[in-house]
Amino acid sequence: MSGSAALDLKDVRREPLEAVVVRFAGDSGDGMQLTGGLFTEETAIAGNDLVTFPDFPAEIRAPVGTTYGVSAFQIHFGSRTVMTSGDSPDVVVCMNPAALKVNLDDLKKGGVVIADLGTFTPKNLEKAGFDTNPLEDDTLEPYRRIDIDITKLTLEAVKETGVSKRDAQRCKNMWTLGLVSWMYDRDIESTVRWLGTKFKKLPDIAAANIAALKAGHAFGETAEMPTSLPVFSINPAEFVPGEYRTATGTEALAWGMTVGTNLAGIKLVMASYPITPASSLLHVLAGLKEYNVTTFQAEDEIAAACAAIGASYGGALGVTSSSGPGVALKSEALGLAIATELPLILVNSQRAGPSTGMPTKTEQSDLFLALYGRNADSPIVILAPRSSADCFDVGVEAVRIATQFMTPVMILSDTYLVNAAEPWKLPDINDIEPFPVKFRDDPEGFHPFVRDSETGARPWVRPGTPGLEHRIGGLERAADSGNVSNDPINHQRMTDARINKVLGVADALPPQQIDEGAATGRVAVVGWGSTYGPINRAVTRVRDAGHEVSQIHLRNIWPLPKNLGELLAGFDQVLVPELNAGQLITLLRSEYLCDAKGLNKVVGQPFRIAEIEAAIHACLEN
Amino acid sequence: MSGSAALDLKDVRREPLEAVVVRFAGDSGDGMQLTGGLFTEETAIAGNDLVTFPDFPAEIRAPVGTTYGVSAFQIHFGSRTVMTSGDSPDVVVCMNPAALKVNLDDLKKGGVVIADLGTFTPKNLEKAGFDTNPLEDDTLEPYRRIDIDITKLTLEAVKETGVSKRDAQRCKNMWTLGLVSWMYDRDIESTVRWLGTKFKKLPDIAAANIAALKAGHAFGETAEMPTSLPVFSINPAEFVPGEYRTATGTEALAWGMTVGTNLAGIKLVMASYPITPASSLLHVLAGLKEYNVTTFQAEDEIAAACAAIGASYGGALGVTSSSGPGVALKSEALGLAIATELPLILVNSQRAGPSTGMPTKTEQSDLFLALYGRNADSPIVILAPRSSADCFDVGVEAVRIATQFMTPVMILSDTYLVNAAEPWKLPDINDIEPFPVKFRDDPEGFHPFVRDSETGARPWVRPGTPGLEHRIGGLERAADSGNVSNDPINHQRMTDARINKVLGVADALPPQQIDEGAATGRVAVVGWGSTYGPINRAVTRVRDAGHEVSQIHLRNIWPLPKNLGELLAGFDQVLVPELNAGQLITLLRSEYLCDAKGLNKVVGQPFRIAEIEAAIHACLEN
Amino acid sequence: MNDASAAPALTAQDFTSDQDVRWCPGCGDYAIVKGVRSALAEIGTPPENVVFISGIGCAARFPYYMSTYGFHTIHGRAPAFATGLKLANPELDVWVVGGDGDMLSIGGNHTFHVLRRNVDVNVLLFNNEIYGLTKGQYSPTSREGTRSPSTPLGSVDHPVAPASFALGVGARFVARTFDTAQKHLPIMMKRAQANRGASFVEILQNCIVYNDGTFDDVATKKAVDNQLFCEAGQPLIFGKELDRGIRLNRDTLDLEVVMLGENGITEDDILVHDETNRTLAGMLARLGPPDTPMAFGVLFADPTESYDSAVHAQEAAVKANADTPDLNALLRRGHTWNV
Amino acid sequence: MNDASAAPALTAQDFTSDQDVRWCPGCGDYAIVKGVRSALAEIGTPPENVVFISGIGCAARFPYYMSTYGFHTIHGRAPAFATGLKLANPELDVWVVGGDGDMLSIGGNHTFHVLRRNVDVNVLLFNNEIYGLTKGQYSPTSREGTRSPSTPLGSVDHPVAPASFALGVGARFVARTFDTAQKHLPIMMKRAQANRGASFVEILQNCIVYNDGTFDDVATKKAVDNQLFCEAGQPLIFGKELDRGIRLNRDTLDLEVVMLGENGITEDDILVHDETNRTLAGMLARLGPPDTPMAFGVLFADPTESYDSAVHAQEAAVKANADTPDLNALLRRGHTWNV
Ligand SMILES: Cc1ncc(C[n+]2csc(CCOP(=O)(O)OP(=O)(O)O)c2C)c(N)n1
Ligand SMILES: Cc1ncc(C[n+]2csc(CCOP(=O)(O)OP(=O)(O)O)c2C)c(N)n1
Ligand code: SF4
Ligand code: SF4
Ligand SMILES: [Mg+2]
Ligand SMILES: [Mg+2]
Repeated sequence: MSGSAALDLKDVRREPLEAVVVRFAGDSGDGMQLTGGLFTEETAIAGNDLVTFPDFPAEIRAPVGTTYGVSAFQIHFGSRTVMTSGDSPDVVVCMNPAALKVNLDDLKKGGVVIADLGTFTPKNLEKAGFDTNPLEDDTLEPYRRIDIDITKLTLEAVKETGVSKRDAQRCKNMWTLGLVSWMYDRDIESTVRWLGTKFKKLPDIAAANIAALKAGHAFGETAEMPTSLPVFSINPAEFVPGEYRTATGTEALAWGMTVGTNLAGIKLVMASYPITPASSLLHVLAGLKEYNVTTFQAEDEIAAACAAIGASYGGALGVTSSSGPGVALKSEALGLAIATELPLILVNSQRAGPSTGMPTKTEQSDLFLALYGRNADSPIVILAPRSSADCFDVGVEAVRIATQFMTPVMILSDTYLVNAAEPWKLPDINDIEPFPVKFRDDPEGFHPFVRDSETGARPWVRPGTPGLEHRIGGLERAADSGNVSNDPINHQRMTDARINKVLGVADALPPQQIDEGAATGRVAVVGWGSTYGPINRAVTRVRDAGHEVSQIHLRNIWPLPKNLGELLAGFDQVLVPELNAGQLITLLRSEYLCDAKGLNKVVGQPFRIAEIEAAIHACLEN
Repeated sequence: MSGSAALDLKDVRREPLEAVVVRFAGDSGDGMQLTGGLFTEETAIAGNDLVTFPDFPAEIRAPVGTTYGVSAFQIHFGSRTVMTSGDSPDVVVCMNPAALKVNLDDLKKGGVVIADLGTFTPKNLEKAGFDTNPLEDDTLEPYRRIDIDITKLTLEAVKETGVSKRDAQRCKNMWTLGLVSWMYDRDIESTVRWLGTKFKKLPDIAAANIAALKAGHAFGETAEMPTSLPVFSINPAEFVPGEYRTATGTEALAWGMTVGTNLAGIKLVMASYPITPASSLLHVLAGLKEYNVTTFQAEDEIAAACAAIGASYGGALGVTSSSGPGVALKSEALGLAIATELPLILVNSQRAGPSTGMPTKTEQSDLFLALYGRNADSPIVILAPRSSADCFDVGVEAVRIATQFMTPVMILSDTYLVNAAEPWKLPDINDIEPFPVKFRDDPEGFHPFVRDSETGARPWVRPGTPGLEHRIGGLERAADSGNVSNDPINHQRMTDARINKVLGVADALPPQQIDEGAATGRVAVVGWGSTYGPINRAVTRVRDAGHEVSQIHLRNIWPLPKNLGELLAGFDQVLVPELNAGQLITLLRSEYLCDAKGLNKVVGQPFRIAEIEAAIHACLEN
Repeated sequence: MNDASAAPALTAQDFTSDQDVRWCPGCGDYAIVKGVRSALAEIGTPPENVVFISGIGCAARFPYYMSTYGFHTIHGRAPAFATGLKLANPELDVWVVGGDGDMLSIGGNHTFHVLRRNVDVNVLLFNNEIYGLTKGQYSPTSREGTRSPSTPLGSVDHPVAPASFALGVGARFVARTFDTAQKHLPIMMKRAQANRGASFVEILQNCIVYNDGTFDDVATKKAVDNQLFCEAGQPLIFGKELDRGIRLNRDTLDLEVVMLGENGITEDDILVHDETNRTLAGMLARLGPPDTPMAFGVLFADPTESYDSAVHAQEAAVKANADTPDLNALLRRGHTWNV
Repeated sequence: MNDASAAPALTAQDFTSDQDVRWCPGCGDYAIVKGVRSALAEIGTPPENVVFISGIGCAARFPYYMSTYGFHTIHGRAPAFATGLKLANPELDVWVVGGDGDMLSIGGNHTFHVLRRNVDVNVLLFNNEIYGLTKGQYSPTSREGTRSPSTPLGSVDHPVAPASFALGVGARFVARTFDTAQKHLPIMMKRAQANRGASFVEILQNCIVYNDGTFDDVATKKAVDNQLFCEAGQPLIFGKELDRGIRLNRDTLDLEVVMLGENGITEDDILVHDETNRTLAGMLARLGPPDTPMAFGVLFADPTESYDSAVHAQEAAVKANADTPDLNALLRRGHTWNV
């Protein structure tokens, strides 16, 4: 009954698939995130491409069995390139009635529902808001259903280990993982190992979990299997050879910025205040002390932004991070960083708003805030990563731009990127050109606001440097000495200099690429940030159907790439899908007077490929 | 030597003028603001139209004699309609060398400089940064100069009153006022009366000031007058008959909002935190307790915004006010008012930025902040008064919109409007239709987020109303009950409802008017806010020169008037002058895909008419 | 506003909303909401005249579970909203609820000023010494060395004591109780509500998920030997056997624990609680294990006119002296002229 | 960093920048800048290692007048900038300067937390009980009844005492002095600078334009009978003739003024100042006219490790135990696989 025993049977009657979407759903206490994570690991080892997306409940630990306490983890994996976490699941695992209630609508018609019979008690059904038992009426008619009393089978499987009933029940998720692993022909060895390490100090718990896992796996393998249990095989995807890992956007971004500051030869000081979904960046960086990373949990977002600026003033790179309301609070401080021309990175993990909104849901609605959310003319650089792996590159790039141009940089991430994970081909850091910071230390001819002729950056001076003592501040500064100046002409000159310095960053950028398709055509689909995956799939599909459609995906929101206007002019129509009411489109229309059309969705969830496909077809019919 | 004696001589050799610009400039301690204010009063009584503009130093009371301690007051008055405080002064009164240093460049070539000889001591010259005495070299060659030892003459004039030398010297400004009043044939009686009342308790001080005033006046009248002293007569302007007063934008706005809340039948609760130039609104409202106005100086801008929202939640109209950095700080709270759909007025007295910038200087650079400065899609109504008198109407209108649509309204004022004063024909409040608030009090079928079918507004309920107890908050609310909802479709529906409610305000607005000129033509000059005056004068001048130019001046920044796109399409070119780097223009370009050109100036000062004229001519030459 | 005698008696049920309670099973907040509801029923203000205003956090979900008016605002700012509400309508019975992060981290300044100004609101701080809603980061009240996602090696900053903070900023009513003190907590609520002016109540609350058991030594049944319940005019005696007392050490100016009957110590040696003594309150606020018990009860109460009542009095005086307000006259204040 | 012995002696001039001072003639800030410069010269830290960080206000213009590094930031947030700076570079000698509005109104929360955390900075609060720069509105330290542009009929809120605030939030070093105290002020500066951790110094400052003379009863030469200069280990004696003292009233737990030699009172009855006693500090902080003198000096000093030093120690320990950081290894933490 070992993992390899399962392998022997694998060729028998497995239905080959190109890609599949599986969602694990259960109560917050059911360990669905862990289950999903371990399945992801097995899937990565099996060589499939994948994207995962956890969907946490808004509540910390809502009362057991309620719909709002349901926690889900979705994984999309396949033998081809996988770009999204999947439009709608092919398989939903429901650990209780509430999970079924919440997730059934999303399931594809004809998809598979695996439900734990043992939890469909009258009490649980009532909590989930079912009047009648959906397993006993026609609710599940349109689907392939697999009712198994997972609770009972788990208790039986772990009996021998002698753990308490409560601990035994906690192994249900491993039983389920075993079953699903069997269905998709995953090797459970990595999970067995993980459980052994995790519960090293609690050997009976380890044994119970492993027993449950293997029992679930064996359930499929053996005759106990219901005849309707579908089993599949999915070939490994083609990957560029190399070393891979999975990473969430937050992890990749944290590492990217850390690599960036190390390549710049300076310390990273991250000051933040917890907020969903931004907090995890603070958590990841808090564990990187040996890489010259200091973290500071401030009393609020304002203090966090100010402390980060104070750190930059001191010669480190200040990084601050928040979401929605917390980013709004940093506006005033950001203005000071702009005025004093200090480097700074502000990571904005966007979430659904306005105000507190839906803190655990994704949205792309802070582009306006990033561009315009400060008093007066206050330009900054804005970057938007497209995928969790891209977060790494954007992290490095943000450090480079901030330190070389002496400017704040805002990175627009979002709930999706924070949580989604995908395989990432690890770069070799030695391939990245270091960009060491040159602090000014020569008093000869020093003026704090005399600019570098190429970048427009003012010199960066570390307090403690003899002979360069000077004062800076938020009052308008004379163009050379930085002394307070109310001179009208100086104000115009400095306003222009700030604007032009940021615009000048575009000179140092590669031109905008066409991400998919030709450089001219009927429709350009222009997106930014985390919608890359679904847009790419949609464009590919429409192209495969023979239409002249291209994808242009922006990483540089401000300044925009210099060739963008020209590119857009090459298309009859421009379609701008965004998870907001129309923000990038406003910028493109005003910059290029291009009559772009928006595809806007504000429901707290990523785009489905099909929605974008439909919008492209609508354009083509014009 | 009375005021009437002066009148006898008046016809003799007065040069008739249509309009003139006079600037009083002196040390902060020289009382220039008072002098200007009293001269304004005399000028209003003489029946001229006028606009005034005080220019305060950034410092509270800088060391005597320094250039940054110079305080100035400019008045533009004439027998025709006066719309601006004047491009450049015809006359500059300089109470010391620093005043000359700072103001000379602005003076028209051939203009008059009146300088107090007595202050041009070596020490004062040095403080002002003069290497040589400008009265003794060719500095003043291009001007008509009148050097008078005002200090000495004042001391002589007040000798008899027996006041101390220090008090005697403080009368210099009255002596000067007397002289300038004579030059322009103003009756000094109103000033004499004012001084009597002001110093009722200090009769010798009153006597000294009056003596100085009369002496200055007599100086002109009598043979003591230097032959070069020019004297003028300016006929009364044509005014629509009625009762008039002068008012600054802040006063008019405070009164407008107070009239508004009284017409709405509710209390006004104003919560603010001091900041230049916004503070005066708090000060004015603090004196209106008998009009059901409560003011609250909060611990910071955030608390001020929140307290105002709390007041609105309680059934009063919450008003909050700030400038630049302080407005940025209110972003998060504003988001909550948007989310909970409570009425609120936020008055933004814009000043030069970014960051602390130049706190006493004017700028129009918070339009982006007003439109976009919040996380997520967060629409509000934005109004911009065009003149100090218009501030009153906008104040009333803002109350009406906020309470009838249950929405925050931002009013974009600026340093210029805050301080500038002009004659205002007082309305009869009985002519304004009251718009009483109807609080919901019927529990029958009550749901806090069910909307009025016409306005889209949700009901306003005062806590304390039996049977309507409910909970609201910043988490997304179900479209009817207002209960917390994470439902995807509901979020889209509420997002759309918020956007459409604000857009719907445009249905209740009159269509945009052409302010000057025809409805079609070669150039439309589109402005907003305090630039109305200079744009109007420039357009009028170019029209007078025979060109097809029109002025379209926006009071409604968001939503935009429904007919605006159509209007703009009627012109070959659209020119958008703004005191920022290009903000309204961005909105117009994206909304109407109209290839507008910007005229942008960021120097902390209003437009000069000539600058706009030149830009219009440049367009016409295209 | 509050004529309880005429109205039918209220029950805790009358203060219970129809919303599902969404705290974690076993969270101390359940006990608090229960205690507050029953106190409100006893106080008898009709639900429509009661308003709960909260910031953001687990604690701040509180208003949803009350059938009164409620406003779940933004993080840390609830005291400011409450101040505005009291200026609009001084008749309402306003309660402000928040956690230690909400009220002492991001909201520290507003808590400070609502107490300093003495606005007539009741401030309930649910102190669980952790950020619950954002999943367990340490807070300004977390003990030194707290390991949390943002301090994986343990926190190094010194926690603030909420009651000391309140006293330092000038609060005129400071009390302390704990979640499961189902007799004591409602009494504190009633005292707080009865105080005209800002009332500050720290409620120790167990976060079973992220900080379980932090208060086990002071806020459980077993902890009675560490609980000093202070009552005005009563000697500061405590312990299961009521055999311990608090004495002032006149040399160190510190409070110390003594055993009654030992070394000749009698009740006369024991300090008597004086609610109006700020110095004593300061010393009581600082007591706590291991060497001393933790003080519960009204540590300080020295009432004076509230801010909102003074504001309204000032306005009433102006109105009493002014003519009927005439809007045309408002515009015509000062100099006008006719053309 | 601070090897004064090797460097040539510094003078106040070495700390004077070339900028024109733009305070009103007669403003108390002139005396303060003078006192601080001379203290710095004595302390001897080279100017390049000194940083002044300020918020916004008249007081906050301070950095411009010092020839050290300086950062004039935004209103109320200077302590947060200073904290970030200390995390970036713990070697610097960082001073935070602001007014009563800057540090106790908008900035109250940051002042609170920089003190609670015990970040090694010196916080100088120039208390003129008014908003100077914005032209005279009342502040959180203004006395009740203050008439100002925003309170034309007089303010109705209770002022906060900065020193009580600092003690309440957990400051470990609290001192008070006044602008014209040209001997005392530099001593306080030196004590503050020598303290490792957050040092809080309230400096009474006369705003000659908007609040002239508020401190005449305590902060002028003539006011000597109202000035209690506290020194560690010394009896709390004051008065021109040094004939008055402070005694603890053991019944009211309050400090009271007694006349030496009257009613048999001798120096033995007088309280001896103990800088490390928080209760005493609290009582001293509250003293003031008309009944008692105002206390000046170091009211409280009870040093402990500073936040920044603890943070850096934690990091140093991690680095000492870790391998040389390898960026490729960072990315490869956890599970990876090869294709
Ligand atoms: C402006 C802003 N910053 C941060 C957050 C995220 N946030 C929500 S609650 C909370 C702290 C919760 O801790 P506490 O106030 O102690 O309440 P508890 O959950 O422990 O009851 C934080 C940081 C937010 N919602 N808004
Ligand atoms: C965010 C913000 N709010 C308000 C202001 C306006 N402002 C500048 S200084 C100040 C208060 C000044 O008082 P205080 O801090 O006591 O300093 P003082 O001028 O008395 O020395 C205020 C309200 C500002 N600059 N920024
Ligand atoms: S996280 Fe803690 S405080 Fe929040 S509901 Fe759960 S147990 Fe209560
Ligand atoms: S306003 Fe007051 S505090 Fe400010 S510089 Fe003038 S005197 Fe000093
Ligand atoms: Mg908490
Ligand atoms: Mg002050």
